[in-house]
Amino acid sequence: MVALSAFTGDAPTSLIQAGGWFLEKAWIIPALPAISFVLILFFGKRMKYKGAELGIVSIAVAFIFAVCCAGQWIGQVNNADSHVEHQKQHQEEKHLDDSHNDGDHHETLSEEIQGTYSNELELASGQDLTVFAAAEEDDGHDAVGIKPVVERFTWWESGGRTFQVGIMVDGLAVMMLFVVTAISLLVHIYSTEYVAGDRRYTHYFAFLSLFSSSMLFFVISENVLQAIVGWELVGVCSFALIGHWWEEKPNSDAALKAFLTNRVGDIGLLIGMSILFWSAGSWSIIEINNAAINHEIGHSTLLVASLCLTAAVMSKSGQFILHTWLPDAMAGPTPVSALIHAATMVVAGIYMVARLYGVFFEGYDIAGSSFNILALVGSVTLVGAGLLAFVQDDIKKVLAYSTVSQLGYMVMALGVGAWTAAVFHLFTHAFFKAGLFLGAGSVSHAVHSFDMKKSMGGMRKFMPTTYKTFVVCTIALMGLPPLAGFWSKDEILVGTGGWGMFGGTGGNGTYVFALVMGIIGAALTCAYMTRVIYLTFFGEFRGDTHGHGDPQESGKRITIPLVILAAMATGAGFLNLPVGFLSGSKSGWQERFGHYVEPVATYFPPIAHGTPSWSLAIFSTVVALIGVSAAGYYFFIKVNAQSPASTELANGLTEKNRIAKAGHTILKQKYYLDHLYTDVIANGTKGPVADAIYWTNQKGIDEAVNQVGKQTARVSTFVYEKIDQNMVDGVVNLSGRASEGLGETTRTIIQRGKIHQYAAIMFAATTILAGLLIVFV
Amino acid sequence: MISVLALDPAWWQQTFLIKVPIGLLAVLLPAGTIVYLYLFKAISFMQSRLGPMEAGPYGSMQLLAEVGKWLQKEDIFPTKADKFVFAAAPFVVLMSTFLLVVIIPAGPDAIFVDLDAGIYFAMAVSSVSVIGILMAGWSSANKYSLLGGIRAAGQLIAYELPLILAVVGVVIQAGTMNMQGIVLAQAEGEILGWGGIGNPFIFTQFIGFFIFMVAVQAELTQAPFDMPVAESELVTGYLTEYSGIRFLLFFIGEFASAAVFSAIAAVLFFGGWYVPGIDPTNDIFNVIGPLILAGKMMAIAFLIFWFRFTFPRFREDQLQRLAWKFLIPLSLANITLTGLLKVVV
Amino acid sequence: MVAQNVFFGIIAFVMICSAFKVVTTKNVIHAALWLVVVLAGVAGQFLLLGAEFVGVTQILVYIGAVVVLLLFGVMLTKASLGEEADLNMPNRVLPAVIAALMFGVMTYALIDTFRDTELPRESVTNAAMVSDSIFADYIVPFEAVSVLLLAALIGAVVVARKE
Amino acid sequence: MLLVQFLLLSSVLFCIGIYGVLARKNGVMVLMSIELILNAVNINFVAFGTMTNNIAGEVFALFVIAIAAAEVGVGLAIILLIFRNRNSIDLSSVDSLKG
Repeated sequence: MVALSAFTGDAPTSLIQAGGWFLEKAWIIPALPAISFVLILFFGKRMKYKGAELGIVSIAVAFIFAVCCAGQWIGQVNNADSHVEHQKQHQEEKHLDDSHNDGDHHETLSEEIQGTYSNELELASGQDLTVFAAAEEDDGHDAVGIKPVVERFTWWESGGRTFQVGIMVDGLAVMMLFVVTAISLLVHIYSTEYVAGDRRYTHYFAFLSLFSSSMLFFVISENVLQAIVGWELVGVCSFALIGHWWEEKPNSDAALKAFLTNRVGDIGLLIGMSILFWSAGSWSIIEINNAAINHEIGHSTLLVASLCLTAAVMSKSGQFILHTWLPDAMAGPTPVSALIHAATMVVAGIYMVARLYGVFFEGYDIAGSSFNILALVGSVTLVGAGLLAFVQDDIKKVLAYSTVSQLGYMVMALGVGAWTAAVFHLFTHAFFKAGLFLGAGSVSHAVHSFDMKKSMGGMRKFMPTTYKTFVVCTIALMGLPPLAGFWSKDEILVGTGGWGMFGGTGGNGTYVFALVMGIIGAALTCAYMTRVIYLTFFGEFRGDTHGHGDPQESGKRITIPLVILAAMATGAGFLNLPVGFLSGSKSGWQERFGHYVEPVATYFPPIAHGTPSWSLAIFSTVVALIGVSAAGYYFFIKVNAQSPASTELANGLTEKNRIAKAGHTILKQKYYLDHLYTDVIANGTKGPVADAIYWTNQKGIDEAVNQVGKQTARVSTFVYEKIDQNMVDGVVNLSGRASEGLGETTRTIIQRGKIHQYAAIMFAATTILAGLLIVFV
Repeated sequence: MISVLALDPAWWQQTFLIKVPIGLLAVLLPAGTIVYLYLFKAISFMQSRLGPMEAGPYGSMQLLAEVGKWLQKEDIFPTKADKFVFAAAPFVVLMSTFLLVVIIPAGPDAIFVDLDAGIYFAMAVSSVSVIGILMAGWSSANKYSLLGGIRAAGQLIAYELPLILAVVGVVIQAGTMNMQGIVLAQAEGEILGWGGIGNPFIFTQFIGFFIFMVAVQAELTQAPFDMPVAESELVTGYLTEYSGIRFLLFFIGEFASAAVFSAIAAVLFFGGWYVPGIDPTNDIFNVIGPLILAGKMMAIAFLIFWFRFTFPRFREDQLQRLAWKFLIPLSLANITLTGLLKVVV
Repeated sequence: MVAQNVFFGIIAFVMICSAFKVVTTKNVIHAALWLVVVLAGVAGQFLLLGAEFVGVTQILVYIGAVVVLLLFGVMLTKASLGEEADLNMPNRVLPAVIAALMFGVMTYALIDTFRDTELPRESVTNAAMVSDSIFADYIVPFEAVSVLLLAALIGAVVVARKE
Repeated sequence: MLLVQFLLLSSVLFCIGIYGVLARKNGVMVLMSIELILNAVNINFVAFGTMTNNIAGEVFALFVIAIAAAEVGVGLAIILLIFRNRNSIDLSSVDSLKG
């Protein structure tokens, strides 16, 4: 059973222009929190709830707008569908004998006409809904899609050059608008209780608003210039929010680290975007994608641009080796972490790749390949971060590494061509990761610490709601059916096309390595999350409440967002049930997400979709269960048996086995990446390299000059003493003095650190050279 | 300017026989009027005391008496002073004022030089006076003078920014930096589609006008911004060592500057030589224009002196804070708003 | 055209004399004041060349800001009246020789190349043309300059502030 | 007007500036000499721009003016710092390569 949508870049696509008030006015969505930012800044302190109400109202209205946008978008797609139906009927009339036939015939037809496809395509009966229109007519109606809503305003026009700003709203943007506003709204509500009484309460809400606004601005930007602005704004806001409690040094350090690490990638972003601009001749995302897909840009140019942009993704989305800022960013308030990790900052990189997918798809030759940088970075991050999560005692850090790992999934999915899967994973991940962070925040709110080993344990008795929601979100993260994570993760694994080596699924290529890493990552995720659950909610309470009695469940404003997020984590997966699930044929409730989100337009590359495979789903679930049971056995049975208050076995593997211990140390030191950055690179430049240059200067150049001088002087002395005796005094004296003088001059004039002399030599040399040029040329 | 420089010899005669005397008159006459009317009469009235009344009718000859007094006083040079710089300083200040007069239009043709970048030129030459003040303060060989000079320079630099930024709003709205262009833009403008009184920019640029007037007040080192010449602390600052004719020159420079800046404000915000009801191309404006401009100028100058007599002196830090933390951000906001409205409307 | 050549001659003469004073005077403040004369002369030359906007900018930025800044800096550190020792390098012959040589080379080259090139008579540019050019062709350098100014602003504050 | 008269004026200023840079010890004086050099360059820019009827000359003169302003700001800040540390702005005494 196959679900494919495909069309070729060069085939004309009949597009239906989408419209609708909310879609055309989507700029209102980022504008609302932006306005609220200004208002909070100016009037927040004087308001009854210190400005929080402004933030909540604005983001709530934005959320409603986003929902309306989504509604209109879905309506538009359905319109297009009926258009396709109509077209199909028309075709069926033409090919009467085919009308009730299915599969085979479509297949042959499509193979006939779509022979240019590089991928093997199949069309199953009844699949035309996602395919929009199988190419059956020669009059150009190859596919029917929906044009994104693009509104452009001229920003300024001068001397014949126009700079435009605008919005571009399509399924992807609508999905992101929904996610960002939804998570942001919940975070806002949660924050009113979580940071209540903070010394910069108003300031906090102002920046929360600006943060949401910049991300929304980034999401709907029409051209890459705007996207860069949004991207940087997000970075600035994250700096302000991570360093919210800047009075403590580690917090401001973390903020700086996040900011500076992101600068590294931003260089890549700027270079990459410039390359794209100069080669495509436009800032417009659509035009850049079109140019890339239609091979108007050379392949190597695209490759370089993709590599530069990948650097940006690595820093912004916390991919290995630039991920180090992300766990440190936990210094910020927990709701901010939830916002950063679920919906805004870190997914900006993923979103950027998804937006410019044409560039990456062509640049990396994703189709038909089995290796590329994006997939490699993603899969390495996925496993590397998963391992790191094991040795963290700070619950937020575990979740941070988990985010890094899940982002690895998304990057990997984009790398292997599973665009829809990546975006879908972004969607589901937003809910359960926000739920986990907010849950962790709720626990820490009760015990005033993030340390699982020292301050938590047995929390399920004290905080039942938090416990239940946390477990639900955890299961979703683990990817166990039927919660959200399962569906999206499984789709990514399918999309690698690697399973095809053993059974056959049609993906864009055969990325076996990615598949293997993905499965290992799934097992790791299960294991470390089991550890978190045990350490936090089971065993005995190890914390100290300083005489305040037992920890208390958090208030309604914290638990209600948790419940909502847990519900979403449960249900979100059903939005994109694979075709073939519970039903042999495609029906109206399968692949809904992909259907509405994935663009069918010229600016989107012709990706192929893998076939869902029962065997892979069962296999990955089994692997996940193995992960859960291994960790479960270790913690729930062995550790618990040792003592309910203990957090690890007294004489565990890391104590007994040298290799395991070494591995543990490496993990504890985070692969020594921070050491590499600060000690080796930074201090190296500061210390040894500078010293070496200084030494070269002092010993090498100065010494050489000195030696020239001294030797000349010595030679002249020799000349003076030995030969002078036998020669006419006057002549020899003169020559001796002259050479001594020369030696002195060389020694003293050329290098003494006197800038005047340097300048004099420079100008004199210039003059002489210029004079020579004039005379001889 | 180049076209002026390129004129045939008749131009020399024209310049020295007509323009220079008129220019002198244009500087001295308003300065004298302002001193008499506001410094002598209005201040006395406001402070409930008697003003000059003995010399001439209503004391109108008092001004001449004062000038005579200053002229006959000895022109003292401090022993250690840097003679040349000390002597030149008041002329530099006065020169800046004279150069300002050059670009103020008093009628469609009644203008000394119709520069394309007129108001920009005005802002540029008004900044030259800072050098004169620094020269005066340094060359006096007196710690109070030096302090006063540095304070004055700091103040002038700080308030020059809001001054220029306030003008930018007008320039954006008029679409030109030419002074005549600004007058015509106001004369031919319309308020919400009604062109009855043109569109004096005071209605749209009232924030700019406010900033401009505050900055002018500071540029003139008049109370409440008279920290650099504070008698009680700095013994009148950079003016301490000056006497006789050179003090008079500074004095004239200050009041002439007040007049000139009022005239610039009148051009920028109140339509300059234009009055509603007459076609702006009408030649009659060459005759009545100067009078209209003078009337508007005196009205604005009254504001300057009203403030001078009313407000107590700012402290140095308050003064700097007002410029950098209030006026400059406000003027930037004004520019942004003006630019937006210019594009949108 | 005669008037312009006369003006050029007067202004150039004053400028060269003042420039000599700038590099030879024994008093820092005097040097700065002579510099004002040179800068004003340069503004005058710009006007002669028809570059009105640049000329006015020259006055605004150089005389109104740069020199004031220099004077300010000197007066804040030390501004002694009268002659100052220790302003010059001990050896002033070599610089003079280098400068003279350079002048000789340049004069020869310039006269040799542009002996009779006339400047166009009417080539007055106005502010609108300059701004059109800046905001269309040179928008990127313009933005770069604005970033540079910001960097210089921050840099100067960081360097000069007291700990 | 001849082009060469402006160029010669500019070269005179330039050489005087170079003499100043080389012969002056005081940091502020060196800065002033650099201003002379920059102005000489500006005259060249504008003169050549006028000759070729190209606005670019003026535009770059404006850029030079802006950059000169920045340069003086930073330069003075550095000199102020040197003065604070060494109580003198004698550039010939600032010759140690190691801060």
